[in-house]
Amino acid sequence: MSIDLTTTLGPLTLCSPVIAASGTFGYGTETGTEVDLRRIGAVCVKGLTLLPRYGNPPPRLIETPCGIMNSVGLENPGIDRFIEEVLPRIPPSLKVIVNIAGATLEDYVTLAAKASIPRVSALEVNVSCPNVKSQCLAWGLDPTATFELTRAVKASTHLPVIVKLTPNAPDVVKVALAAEQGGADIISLVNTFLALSIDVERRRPVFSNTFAGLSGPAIMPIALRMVWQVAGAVGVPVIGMGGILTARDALQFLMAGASAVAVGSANLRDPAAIPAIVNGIEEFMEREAVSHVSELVGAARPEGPSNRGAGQAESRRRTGHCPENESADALFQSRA
Amino acid sequence: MSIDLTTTLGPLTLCSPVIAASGTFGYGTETGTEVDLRRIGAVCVKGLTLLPRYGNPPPRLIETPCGIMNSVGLENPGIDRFIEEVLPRIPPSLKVIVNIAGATLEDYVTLAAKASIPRVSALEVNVSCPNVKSQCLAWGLDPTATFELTRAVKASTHLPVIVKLTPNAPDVVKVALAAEQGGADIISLVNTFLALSIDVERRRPVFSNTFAGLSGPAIMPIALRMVWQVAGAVGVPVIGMGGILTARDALQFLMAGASAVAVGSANLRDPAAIPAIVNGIEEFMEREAVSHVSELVGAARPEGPSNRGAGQAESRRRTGHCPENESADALFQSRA
Amino acid sequence: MWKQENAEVLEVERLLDEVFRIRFRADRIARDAAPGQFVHVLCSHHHSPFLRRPFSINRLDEDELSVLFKVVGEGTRLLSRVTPGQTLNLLGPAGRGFPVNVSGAHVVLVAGGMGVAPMPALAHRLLAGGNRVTAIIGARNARYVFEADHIAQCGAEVLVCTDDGSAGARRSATSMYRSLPDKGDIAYACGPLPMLYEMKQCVVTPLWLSLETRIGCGTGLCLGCAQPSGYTEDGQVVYRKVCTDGPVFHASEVILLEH
Amino acid sequence: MWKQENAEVLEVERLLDEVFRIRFRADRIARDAAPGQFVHVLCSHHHSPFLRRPFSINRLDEDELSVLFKVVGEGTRLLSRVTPGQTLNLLGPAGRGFPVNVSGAHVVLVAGGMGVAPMPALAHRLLAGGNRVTAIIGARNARYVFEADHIAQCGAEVLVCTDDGSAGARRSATSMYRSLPDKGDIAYACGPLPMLYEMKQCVVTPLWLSLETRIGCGTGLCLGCAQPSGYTEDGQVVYRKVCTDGPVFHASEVILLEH
Ligand SMILES: Cc1cc2nc3c(=O)[nH]c(=O)nc-3n(C[C@H](O)[C@H](O)[C@H](O)COP(=O)(O)OP(=O)(O)OC[C@H]3O[C@@H](n4cnc5c(N)ncnc54)[C@H](O)[C@@H]3O)c2cc1C
Ligand SMILES: Cc1cc2nc3c(=O)[nH]c(=O)nc-3n(C[C@H](O)[C@H](O)[C@H](O)COP(=O)(O)OP(=O)(O)OC[C@H]3O[C@@H](n4cnc5c(N)ncnc54)[C@H](O)[C@@H]3O)c2cc1C
Ligand SMILES: Cc1cc2nc3c(=O)[nH]c(=O)nc-3n(C[C@H](O)[C@H](O)[C@H](O)COP(=O)(O)O)c2cc1C
Ligand SMILES: Cc1cc2nc3c(=O)[nH]c(=O)nc-3n(C[C@H](O)[C@H](O)[C@H](O)COP(=O)(O)O)c2cc1C
Ligand code: FES
Ligand code: FES
Repeated sequence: MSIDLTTTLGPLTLCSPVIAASGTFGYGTETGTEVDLRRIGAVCVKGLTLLPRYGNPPPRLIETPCGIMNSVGLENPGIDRFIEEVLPRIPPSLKVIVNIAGATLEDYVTLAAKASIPRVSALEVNVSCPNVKSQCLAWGLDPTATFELTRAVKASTHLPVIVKLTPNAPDVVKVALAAEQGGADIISLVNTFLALSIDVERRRPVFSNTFAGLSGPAIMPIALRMVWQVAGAVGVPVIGMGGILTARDALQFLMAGASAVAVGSANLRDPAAIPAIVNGIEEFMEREAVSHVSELVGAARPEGPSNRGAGQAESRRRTGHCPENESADALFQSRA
Repeated sequence: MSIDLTTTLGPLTLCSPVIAASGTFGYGTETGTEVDLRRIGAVCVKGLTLLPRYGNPPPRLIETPCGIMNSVGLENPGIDRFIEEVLPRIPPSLKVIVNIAGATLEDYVTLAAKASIPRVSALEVNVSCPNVKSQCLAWGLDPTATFELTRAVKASTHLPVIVKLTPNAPDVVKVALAAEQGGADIISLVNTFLALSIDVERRRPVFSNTFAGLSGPAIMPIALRMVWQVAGAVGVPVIGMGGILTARDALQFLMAGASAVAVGSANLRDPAAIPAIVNGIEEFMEREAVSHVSELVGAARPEGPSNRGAGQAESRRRTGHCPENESADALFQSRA
Repeated sequence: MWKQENAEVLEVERLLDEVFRIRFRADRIARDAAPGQFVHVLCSHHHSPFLRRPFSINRLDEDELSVLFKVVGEGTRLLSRVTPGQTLNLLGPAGRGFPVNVSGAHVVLVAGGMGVAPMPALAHRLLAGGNRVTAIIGARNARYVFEADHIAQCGAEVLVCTDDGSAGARRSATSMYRSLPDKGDIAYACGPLPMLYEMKQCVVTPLWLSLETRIGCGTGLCLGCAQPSGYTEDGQVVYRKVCTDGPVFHASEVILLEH
Repeated sequence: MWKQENAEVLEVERLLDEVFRIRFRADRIARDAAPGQFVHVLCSHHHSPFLRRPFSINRLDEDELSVLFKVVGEGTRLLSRVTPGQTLNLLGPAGRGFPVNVSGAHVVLVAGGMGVAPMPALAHRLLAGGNRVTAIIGARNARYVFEADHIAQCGAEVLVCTDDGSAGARRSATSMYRSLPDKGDIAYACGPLPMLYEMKQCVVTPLWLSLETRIGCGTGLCLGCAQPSGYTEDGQVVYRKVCTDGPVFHASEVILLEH
């Protein structure tokens, strides 16, 4: 039986539904011939800023139970050097998504314009960055800020725009809807969870910035819940991520309503994690006689699968879940 | 050197800073003589409702990477049978905190009144329950609802009132401040994180209520961050919990500003977890020549330790952290 | 009352690629243990898997007990790699076992697959109690038939059946039971849910079933192991705890759904 | 370029309660490996510990390599329990090793504690390259002196020193270095940060240091292993990656802080 992994995310088409998440796969130039890049839908490069950034002092990364915390501080060569020196070295077979991070609206607009070149397939707007205008609150915490940011970026590029949500937002669904209204072609989530680790010997936080971002299998159940909620609310395709380590994990995100997934921390454990996950998805599809991956998208939702990638996702908006299920702690919920 | 573990939480005094978290230690009657109850500060009993509840259908509990998800559905005998049949069987040496859960304000008021008897040392108000009035949104998601609920409960009991926050709130700190204004004597956090697991073979959520609550070591870094934020904002003592498995974990919460901690999921792995944790704290204090546990409270905070239990916690309110550190993803934070 | 014990691993037998028997010295637990009860085993030194894993008590001695298990995931994989001399933290005896205070009766044991695990200790105890025991052991094929000889040596009449006829009769354990001329005075069953369901349908004598659900604490603390057991007047489902009310229930105590 | 390989465990030696050497068959990695590079070892079958663990290449053969390590946490604990015949997923050779294309030089190796791990492969390669090698091995006490005989047998001059004088001189590796009449042409050091810091202060010849930081991916993907290496005009700290730019750096490439 022929398995089709081609994944359509609105204007963006990928050869596989599994993307390398920003900041966890470098620039796609580090793995040489050891990793089969043809299995990777796209590489989302490490977040880029206008000027080069040297990043945070060590420690930048620690291990937590089934997860990792990082505070890299967006070390990157800056958009210009990236385009001149790095981009040409990325294997041609690999689709490139440019992840941009700014402190002001103008930063993002300039970044978007500069990155809008043929070799780049899409932009991912990292809204988890502090917005200087609003006393450094992250853009992605506030629907209005996200709406304006998305609209501005969208206006300054012809490329598909992915808005990447932070799970630390008071209301992720509201922010997702704001991004959609702002013109986002695709929504991706989740970024890392704001977390803390304390060095009890030194009696102080482990990270110089006090907090750091938590990712990895530990947080997958929460990320999956958020993806389910967002996919149920927006009409545009969703890229789900957060803790994916195995094909089974990826399938959960697809069945929750994500049209594609991204894998981050798992690349640190195994640089060949993504090809392995893609193979596992293929095996599952063969076993379950699923010919096209889009048939799995939303398969676990009450309203059943729907090929959101191809944009017939209206059904999703009409989805009405019992607010009890969605908003209250599961503790109090007894089955009707 | 003499180690003093006595813990003062405003009006509530405990023999040890480690409490058994609600729903994870039954009613303190299940462990017989195998667990040294004298090391346990108090047992917070499984959430009680006005009428008996039979709970959710299986599965109610699954394992996740370094965590567990549960959807027990508040199975409990109801407050009356608890007081008549269960309470008398709880070993006298064990302090009892009654955790109450209601659907309406009146439920909570009645529950608080009924539970206000000598054998009970304090009430813990579980605000993670759906509030019927507001289309089943949990009380604890909304500061105003939490304020009113706290005030009403406080007015109907002479017992110390602990308000237990949900980490799913849009702004946990705002809810904590609302509870404090409502008269809460103590704030405890976190309850479980709303999460999802999907059965890929059956292509549907594992739990009958779709979502369930995530707890255990997996979420500790997020819980610790929230405790740090809340302890920095409120003046009343804080009980920190979420993923504590070892003495080291408990010490992190104390140093983050919690005056006491609660242990939940770890009891499922080891019913003797709490005595082991208390011993570990004692050993640490001996090694570090700390005579009173309160000296560790807030020790990792920039403003240093302060004995909030005894209520001199004004300093805490004045704490000004850089909003960048506190509200944005750690990703973008480069050291000044 | 259960106890917690750091039990020394005395012997690890590999019966098949994925089936093992581990013998422990666990005097505090073995002393009070009864057939059908389980031990809740801490399989991970670290925190993953986070929860313990429950295993029926397979064989029982004054100060020793063994578990017989199949590797199906990470917990059992870790367990299969322990070596003699190591100690593992066991919690037990946990739960309620089979009624063994019968005597002079003819008891029929019906085991399917790994459901045979508790049968040796059970047969031994019943025979010592002066009962007559017939043990039906059903398995996929000959390779998956465990404990048949051991139980026979204890003095029970053993009837083996397999799905492919590679050992004993080519039929299921329940159809084997149905074909018994003498169904005895009481029946004890342990095995996959569909088999227990069938048994509940066809058995005429008193019947006790050993159930499996996901177990959390194993000690009644978490209410995670709910088994539907009946209905209230107003039609709500009432649950029992597999870890303390069970794992062994009288057939009438539990609602089993056809699978 | 690093490779990923499921390497067979050939031998597990227990040198002390908590110190082990594991020899692997890993032809793809061994073929390209150089002294001072490391292998990034997947210690957990499941997902905890989540990350790999880096270990210097200790001894090196055409198709074999070994690691010498101390058990300090869960990853090394799991590693210490592997048995011959098992396979472990190794990633390597990772990072940049010591410069070994020198010849006719007198090279001084300075090792502190477990910092001796890379020295056997290094000494061997340097001697094969026609250099003269003096190896200073410092340890807590006699029990913690590893590889001295092996390195001597390779043809290096070995000087042992311990904190308590239970073996060799009673002094630190660095003071031993300072006391050398002939400091040679170049020095390579591996050990605890304070020792590397001291070496950087006192060494006159070219000096290369092998550093340790927490390693994430080990392949340059995550930027998690930052080592301060200099300043920009406007005084910002610039970092190098220990996993790919290092772990071996020229002393002038790194900023070490006094501890
Ligand atoms: C009271 C009791 C006694 C038992 N006695 C024995 C015994 O004597 N011998 C034996 O081999 N096994 C026995 N079991 C089953 C055994 O406990 C499980 O096989 C074991 O816990 C699996 O752990 P794992 O980490 O290897 O697999 P996991 O990774 O935990 O599970 C592997 C797969 O099986 C599924 N699974 C695991 N446990 C259950 C469950 N209880 N219900 C539904 N799905 C499940 C998981 O979802 C997963 O898909 C018993 C179970 C109970 C409740
Ligand atoms: C390039 C490189 C080569 C190495 N070569 C060797 C070797 O040849 N032999 C050897 O024994 N060890 C070596 N190490 C150190 C070894 O990698 C660690 O001891 C190991 O990863 C610890 O893993 P664990 O899970 O056992 O302990 P963990 O539980 O990960 O850590 C145990 C304790 O040590 C601390 N810790 C662990 N790693 C570091 C670190 N890098 N920096 C600061 N604190 C840390 C942890 O915070 C914890 O407190 C090397 C390290 C690097 C970076
Ligand atoms: C080391 C590291 C660096 C990261 N850098 C970025 C980044 O630069 N931009 C961004 O949008 N997300 C970044 N992320 C977040 C990941 O892209 C991903 O959203 C998150 O880690 C959750 O997925 P995971 O659990 O699979 O890792 C980073 C994550 C890690 C672990
Ligand atoms: C099985 C289970 C049942 C729980 N029941 C309750 C409850 O009835 N009321 C409540 O306020 N919290 C309940 N909780 C939440 C815990 O008290 C605790 O807040 C949470 O699990 C986080 O702590 P932990 O990670 O140490 O478990 C329950 C948790 C678990 C795992
Ligand atoms: S498993 Fe916890 S109550 Fe049964
Ligand atoms: S550890 Fe990932 S870049 Fe060095």
